[in-house]
Amino acid sequence: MTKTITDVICPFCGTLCDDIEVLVSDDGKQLLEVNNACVIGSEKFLHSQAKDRVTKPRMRQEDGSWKDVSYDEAADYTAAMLAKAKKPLMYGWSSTNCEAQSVGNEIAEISRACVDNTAAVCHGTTLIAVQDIGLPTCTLGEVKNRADRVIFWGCNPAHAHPRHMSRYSIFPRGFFTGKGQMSRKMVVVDPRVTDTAKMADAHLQVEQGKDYELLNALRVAFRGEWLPDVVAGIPKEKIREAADLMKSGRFVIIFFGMGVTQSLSKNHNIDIAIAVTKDLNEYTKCSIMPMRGHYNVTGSGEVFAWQFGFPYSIDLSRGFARYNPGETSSIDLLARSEIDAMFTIGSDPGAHFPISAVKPIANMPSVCIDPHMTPTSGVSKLHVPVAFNGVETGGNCYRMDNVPIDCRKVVEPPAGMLTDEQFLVMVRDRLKKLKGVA
Amino acid sequence: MSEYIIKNGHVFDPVQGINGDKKDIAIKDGKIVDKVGSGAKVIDASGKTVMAGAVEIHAHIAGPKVNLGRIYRPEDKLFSCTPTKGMERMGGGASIPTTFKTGYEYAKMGYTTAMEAAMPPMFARHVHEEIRDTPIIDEGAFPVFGNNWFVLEYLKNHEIENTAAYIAWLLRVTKGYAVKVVNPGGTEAWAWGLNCLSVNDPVPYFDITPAEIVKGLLEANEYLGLPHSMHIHPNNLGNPGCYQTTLDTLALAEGMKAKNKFGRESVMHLTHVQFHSYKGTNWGDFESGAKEITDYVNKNKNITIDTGNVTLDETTTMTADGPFEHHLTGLNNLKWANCDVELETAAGVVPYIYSPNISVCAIQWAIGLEIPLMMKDPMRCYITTDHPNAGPFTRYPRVIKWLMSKKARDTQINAFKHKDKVLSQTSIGSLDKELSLYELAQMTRAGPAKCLGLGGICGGLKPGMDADVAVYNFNPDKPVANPDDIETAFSRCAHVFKSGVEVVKNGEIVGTGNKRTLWVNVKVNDNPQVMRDINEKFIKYYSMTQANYEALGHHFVPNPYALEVDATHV
Amino acid sequence: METVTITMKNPPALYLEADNVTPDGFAGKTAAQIAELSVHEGNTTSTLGKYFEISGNAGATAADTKIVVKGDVKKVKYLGMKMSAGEMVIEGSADLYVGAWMTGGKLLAKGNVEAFAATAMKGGELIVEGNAGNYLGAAYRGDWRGMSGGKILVKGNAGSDIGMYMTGGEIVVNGNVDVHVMTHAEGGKTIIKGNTKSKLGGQLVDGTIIVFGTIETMLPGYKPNGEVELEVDGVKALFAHYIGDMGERHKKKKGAIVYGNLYKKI
Amino acid sequence: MTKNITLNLITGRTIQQGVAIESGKEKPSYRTAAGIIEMDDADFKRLGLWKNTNVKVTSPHGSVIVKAVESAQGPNPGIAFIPMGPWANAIIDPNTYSTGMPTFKGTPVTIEVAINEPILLGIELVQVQCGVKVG
Repeated sequence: MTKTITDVICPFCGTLCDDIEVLVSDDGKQLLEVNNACVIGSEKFLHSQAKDRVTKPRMRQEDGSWKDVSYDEAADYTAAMLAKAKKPLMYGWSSTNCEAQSVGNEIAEISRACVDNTAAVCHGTTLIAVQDIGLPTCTLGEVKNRADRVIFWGCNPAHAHPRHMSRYSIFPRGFFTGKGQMSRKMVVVDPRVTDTAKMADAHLQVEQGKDYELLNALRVAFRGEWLPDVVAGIPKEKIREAADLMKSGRFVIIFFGMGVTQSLSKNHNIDIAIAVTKDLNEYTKCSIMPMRGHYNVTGSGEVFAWQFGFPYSIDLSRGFARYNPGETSSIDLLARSEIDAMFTIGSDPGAHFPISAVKPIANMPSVCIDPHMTPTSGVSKLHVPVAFNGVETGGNCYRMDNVPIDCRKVVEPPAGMLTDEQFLVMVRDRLKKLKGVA
Repeated sequence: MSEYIIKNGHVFDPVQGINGDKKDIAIKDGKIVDKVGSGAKVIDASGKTVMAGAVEIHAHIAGPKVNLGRIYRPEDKLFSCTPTKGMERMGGGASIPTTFKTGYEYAKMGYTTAMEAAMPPMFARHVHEEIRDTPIIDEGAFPVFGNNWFVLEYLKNHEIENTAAYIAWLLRVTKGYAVKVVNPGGTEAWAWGLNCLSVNDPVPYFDITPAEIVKGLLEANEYLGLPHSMHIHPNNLGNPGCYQTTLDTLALAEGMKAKNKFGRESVMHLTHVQFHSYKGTNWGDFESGAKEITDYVNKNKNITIDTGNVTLDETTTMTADGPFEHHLTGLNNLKWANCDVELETAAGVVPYIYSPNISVCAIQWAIGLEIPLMMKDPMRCYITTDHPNAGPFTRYPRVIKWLMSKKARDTQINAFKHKDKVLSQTSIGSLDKELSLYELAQMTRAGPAKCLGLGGICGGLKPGMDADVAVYNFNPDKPVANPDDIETAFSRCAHVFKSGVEVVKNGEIVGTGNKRTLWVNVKVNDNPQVMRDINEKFIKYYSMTQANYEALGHHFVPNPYALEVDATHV
Repeated sequence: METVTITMKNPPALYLEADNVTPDGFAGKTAAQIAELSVHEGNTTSTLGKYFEISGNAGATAADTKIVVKGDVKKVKYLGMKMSAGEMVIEGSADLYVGAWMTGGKLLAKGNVEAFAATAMKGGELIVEGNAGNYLGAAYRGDWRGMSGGKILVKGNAGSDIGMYMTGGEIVVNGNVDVHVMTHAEGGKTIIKGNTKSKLGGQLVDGTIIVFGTIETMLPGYKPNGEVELEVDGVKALFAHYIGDMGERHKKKKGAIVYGNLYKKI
Repeated sequence: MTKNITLNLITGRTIQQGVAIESGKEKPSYRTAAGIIEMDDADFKRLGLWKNTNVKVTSPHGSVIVKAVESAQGPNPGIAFIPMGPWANAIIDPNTYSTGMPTFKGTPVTIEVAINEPILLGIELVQVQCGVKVG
């Protein structure tokens, strides 16, 4: 006998699809089939079943080999490392639930660490922009029900958020968008002819690194002012056409991604895109939304914010919270040699930081908490494998539009494996003893 | 559980009609009792003021827009974050404090219960996570209904029973406390960039007016017999001339009577009245409409209000009145955040500086004080700052100072750059009334508790009630030498007990109490049509599944306290 | 004026936060008292005297106090933070936040300074003889109140995002600057004697940018507005005049719209 | 002199990279998905390079061996694409401009043929660069 679990939440990307169906064995120990998920999401669920999974914490030995240790020993090492460090960095948090993030914050507070999430290499610059200019946004259902102009700027949902267009943005028939795709005009701004760009009604092939100029030109076009003949590789006529197309919409939505957050101008690209959004609200209705990457990077920002007041890149070393990306952000902390211990959870800086920011990790006390073997675990002193969040344990997560959705546990983790939260509680309790905190 | 006896304090408890008498307050097993054993711990309150724990009826302290405010205002925390200290976690934020700081600050001022004034239902999990992480104080949250598609569709045909069944369902799945209405119809219009500025402006597409929404929700609220009345932020907030819309809204409650088992007598609570009491036609001839509004409220006993006092600070405005925030960013050009929520509501956030050098701000300050000073029944008018909209809640002691001391008000008036304008456009200069401690207890304890349907539980010191007690370093027998002493006394309590646990001593946090989440569990008759409608909306229009929308596990509300309502009899 | 000299003798393993090293922090103190001022390295707190050798007593007030910082302070942050008066000389290069939030006095860095120097500066004078980092004279994150007064002179080059949210005061860079100059500014003036890259004056409401060298890419929001002769820093020359950012909101003064001005030497 | 061309390097997600990271970064499938450089047909011709050959990609910040493949998405002459991951991160511009964000997109790189050079596995590549014993 098998059983089907419905309304399962996919713990891969910020789309946080919650309509997945999973077939499990009667004893709840085996996950047999995944339906409705995209190919990445399916793989995420199915990989939990891999027979070659690391199930025990491991310490790196001098010769490069690994030695299995118990969770107790792993927690001892982690607590001792954090207790001793003058300025530890606790990075990641985006692939775990809010409950674990909360325990992590307690640990960070006691050890006066720097804490950061993967926004550091993802939408951190979006957050900076939002702090400078605000953010008129909406939930994804608003897009589904109302949007007749959909702009993808520097993002490629066909690859990065595979079900985004079918669930929310392009194809669904909503309350005021009964004709689905036919109700909408799709515009893509990308220096490459991406798979998403190929679907668009209009593709503005912006010169890479000149999004700021193009967005500036759109604002000028809205106001009917003078424009140079070509901006960022796009003729002014085409820019004015695009401006008119946006203004003529009844509900415009701009989605944006790494193409703008990681290109030259970074936060300014987002800042001026938000200015464009604000401008459009003088003519019609317009919202803008970051295409958040990790399935719970948004949640990490939320928990940081209500507990410490800032959404990422927080420095608690002085005993109170401070924030200034450029100083307190992970890449800068690592590259500037500001920290002396590295704690990673729910992310893989080894694979996703520039190598110059990875090298320091290999030269300091380091712990990597991750179900997978990763480049980060590969250069850390201790690797603590844990249960897959959203598959083997539940917990709250926040979708890219900040909507909270409680993830479900669908299958048991391998015998003896702990969840992030359980391991963090062990570390916290040990740390409290070491620091003499009640 | 420890027993306590608070001895020889000057007790102010409108619930029992105690007006400053020297009385002992006994605490046992979390409740106020008649007497305790000789082993009870003695708290010497001689020369001090003793009141029930205060009740916050309207503040934005938990949830998505509050956190958006925190996220997008790092400058609100610059140089002001506080370290871990004893039992206290780190804190930060002047106008939008972190959850920990929120709990500590309320408790230190003697508040033990607070209501989050606007919960977008779809974000209930977020609101509850923050409530869970706000220590000490009991909290409830009001889901917003005034722009909800179900409500608009049912009330278009005046389907009260269906509206009520939907309200019951939503309160249950969101663990909500009351029916909140914000800019009825206007926020749905905002989804298209529009607004409803009067009670008769039609809502685009839905073919209903704000008046019909308000009337229908008033009826549904009494049909169910909920603990709290319908709680409304009416249309046309903050505009010169808006007092007329406010009067039109209040008139919708005419002739209605409260029906409930919780001792509530009002049917409509109109919130942050200060923002809705403006006369004039533009910012130039802007003037106070406090008299017109309070005249009406004084006459109509089924109305309660709270003030929304401007505190003259740099703060962060945030409201489910999306179009208002868009309007505001156009006025001050500061950063604008907005979030429209599918089928339900919206929210906007804009920083704002209430400068004493700007005449409009000074007039707003005066209107906020005129209202409670003009109210004849302090049991129907409650002190708020609509935190953080008119100012942070941490300024309550200052507002209390202004209300209790004409001298303090005059000092402030004289400090305004446009003093003459304040005096000509308001009547603040001619109001001599100074609030008594008894009236203060009515406006901050007994009144709001009764209005929330919590009158039997908190807001008073009657035996049997929760032992929420605040002891202030304020001697009512002594004349106030300096009005600032009032502010100092009400800023940091000598003692605070929350459900019988000492949580504050000498202004410091000494306990975290047994923080509860208050919600209202309504039983209604089975209503298959409403269940079908809900099911259909999720399949067609929501972006999440009904099962996931309804999921709100124990980890979100670890210590719930449900007020049970049986509406099956109707 | 009394002079206090502090000389680095035990450089920190990580970075040192020395926000007390200002004329205001030293005023009225003896060398021994100054040595007891707190400094922070990571999560540890210790005293200034553990890292620096201190000689000389401070004056009675900040205005009467001059501080000379010697030795390797490349890993010292917050030197001169919030200073309101007096003088400070950093003989070498310093790290982040030099002169941040300063309101008065004179601060001279003979080497380079890293990012966030003169954040939200209100008054006084900052002179950097070497190069300045990013966000020179910019606002703190989220704040719309950037540099509002005072004067900054950088003799070398400056980084990106200088003068962000500037509302007043003046920045002069003798060398080149990186991308983004005076973004979101609502006043103030920046003079760049060297070359610039791109994104000058983006979303600028009001203010003046003067460039002597080249502009790699001009923002489309800047509209050509003829040529003018200007005298800048004693140099008289012909400049191409642009107004902008035409895409941004603008204030009105006496019925006329006020634009930002960008001048490029011809 | 070895022939080389200069392209503007962009990194980012591909669906294949997404699947590969979930199936295991220690596996060759990760290398197949992300240890590649996608180039336009025209650029292959300019370099005189056969598709599916190993190349050395060099920037001011480092160099890495990856397999040159024809862009799955395009045409985009002048632009090279390495899926996000350790191969791209060996060479991208780490300058954050004091925002915390490296410049992952828009790094000028030169590409030269390196048929005989091996492409390392993901974890191995990072370990080698960090001077950690491979294991």
